[in-house]
Amino acid sequence: MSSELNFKEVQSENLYELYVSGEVDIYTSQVLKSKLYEIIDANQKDLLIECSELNYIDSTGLGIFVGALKKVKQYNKQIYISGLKDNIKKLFVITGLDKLFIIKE
Amino acid sequence: MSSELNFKEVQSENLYELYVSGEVDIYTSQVLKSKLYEIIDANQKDLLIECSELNYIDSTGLGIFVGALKKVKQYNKQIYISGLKDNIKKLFVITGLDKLFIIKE
Amino acid sequence: MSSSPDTIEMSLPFKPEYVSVARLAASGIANRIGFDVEVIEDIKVAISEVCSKLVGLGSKISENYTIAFTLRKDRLDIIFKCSDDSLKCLFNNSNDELSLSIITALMDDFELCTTDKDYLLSMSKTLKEKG
Amino acid sequence: MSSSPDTIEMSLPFKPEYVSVARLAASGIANRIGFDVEVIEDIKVAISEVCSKLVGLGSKISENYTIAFTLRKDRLDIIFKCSDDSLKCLFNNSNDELSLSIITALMDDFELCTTDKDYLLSMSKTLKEKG
Ligand SMILES: Nc1ncnc2c1ncn2[C@@H]1O[C@H](COP(=O)(O)OP(=O)(O)O)[C@@H](O)[C@H]1O
Ligand SMILES: Nc1ncnc2c1ncn2[C@@H]1O[C@H](COP(=O)(O)OP(=O)(O)O)[C@@H](O)[C@H]1O
Repeated sequence: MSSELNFKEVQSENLYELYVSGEVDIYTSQVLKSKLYEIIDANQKDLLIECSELNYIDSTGLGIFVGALKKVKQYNKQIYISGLKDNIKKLFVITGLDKLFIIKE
Repeated sequence: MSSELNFKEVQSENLYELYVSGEVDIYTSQVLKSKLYEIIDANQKDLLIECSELNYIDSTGLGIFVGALKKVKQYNKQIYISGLKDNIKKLFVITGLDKLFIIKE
Repeated sequence: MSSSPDTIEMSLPFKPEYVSVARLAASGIANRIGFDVEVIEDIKVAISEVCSKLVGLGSKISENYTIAFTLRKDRLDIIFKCSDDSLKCLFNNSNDELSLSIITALMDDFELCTTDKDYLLSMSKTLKEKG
Repeated sequence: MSSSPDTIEMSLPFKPEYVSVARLAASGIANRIGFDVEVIEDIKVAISEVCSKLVGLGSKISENYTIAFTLRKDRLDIIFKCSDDSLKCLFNNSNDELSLSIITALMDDFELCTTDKDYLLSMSKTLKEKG
């Protein structure tokens, strides 16, 4: 079966970069949640979620980003989000989550 | 509305080339039929139907190709078909139409 | 012959793996009305929000829920139906804040809490002329 | 809870513009079972052949026809249903030669002419292990 959600990971000293591609919905969201939580607990670094190949997300995925943010804050770290497509950026604005995360162009 | 079927036309002295892109099904087939019949009657030349950007066709479209072939034969001309994707070429083989048309790679 | 608008219905199991099937069908339907790509994405998200909620709750009575699309000249009406009346008034929880803000922002009309109708909820999107 | 296979139903108007919607839904469903891209294309063509035939004939009784997909572990079963029994035994015309050769070549099982069932026709595709 074709995989709907894929990851690529790049680590540097102070930043963990997660490249997310595909679709995050209720079916694929648990994989995203496990991936994010594992990364955060194992590395305790600032996290960049790179989304230029993320084609779809809805509240299920946004909720997981919020959960991840709470986790990162426990370690006094930040989540940066980059490369959001217009339709997805709109969802961050609608929900006010653009003020919780550090959104980069 | 996004257009499901598009054409590009290139004429030379002895050959009329029609580039077909998109999907041919029962909804878009009448446009294909008019286009082919007009070209054949107006030009009375050999016809090349270039299909490398044709993503979908079914019996509705194949029937129109056959109708066009009959028309071309009235003028003692030929239809060449090129660039067929594997899935579409399979349909020509299944139906035996690969023997009626001159199929080029 | 009939002048009543076209309707397309789709019934889906209460399972996460089929929400993407609803999105695919919705994109084909919205394309037929003439919505542009951006609006089609919005409609897909709004429909997914409802499907996800239904799938999350599940049903002890029904195997499937139904999405009914009514295609009007300049509007797509979408209603969700299910024989399980316990699913009426779907979004009544404080955890639904994200979904509710998304649906209300993306759709033009919606009735998210109905208890006296033969459907669970309704939403509409209107086709606007390009400025 | 139930061990019966999942089913997805879709009802569509007898109009050419919605055959592509059936194809989109079918591709999402076939993807869920795990068919590869090539087989998904074959399933889309087979379904379109039936939809096109139904649309060409039309119905004086029914606004819509229904495609029912049953998703088994290693097989997709597709049946077409309609309250208009005059549509039974759809492919009985010499003009149907192209459609018939395509459906029989692309699908693994099919029952294209049934008069005593509660559906118009059935077809199946089985998932094969990659060699
Ligand atoms: N608009 C919002 N602003 C901030 N937090 C929100 C908003 N909407 C929902 N949340 C929170 O998002 C979180 C969703 O996280 P979730 O994916 O369930 O992970 P966890 O299971 O670890 O809580 C919930 O804690 C919820 O309260
Ligand atoms: N396997 C086949 N081999 C050759 N011709 C076929 C085959 N199947 C169908 N046809 C013919 O294809 C033609 C379909 O053409 P059509 O699109 O209806 O154009 P027209 O309306 O001008 O006949 C019909 O004449 C039909 O008899």
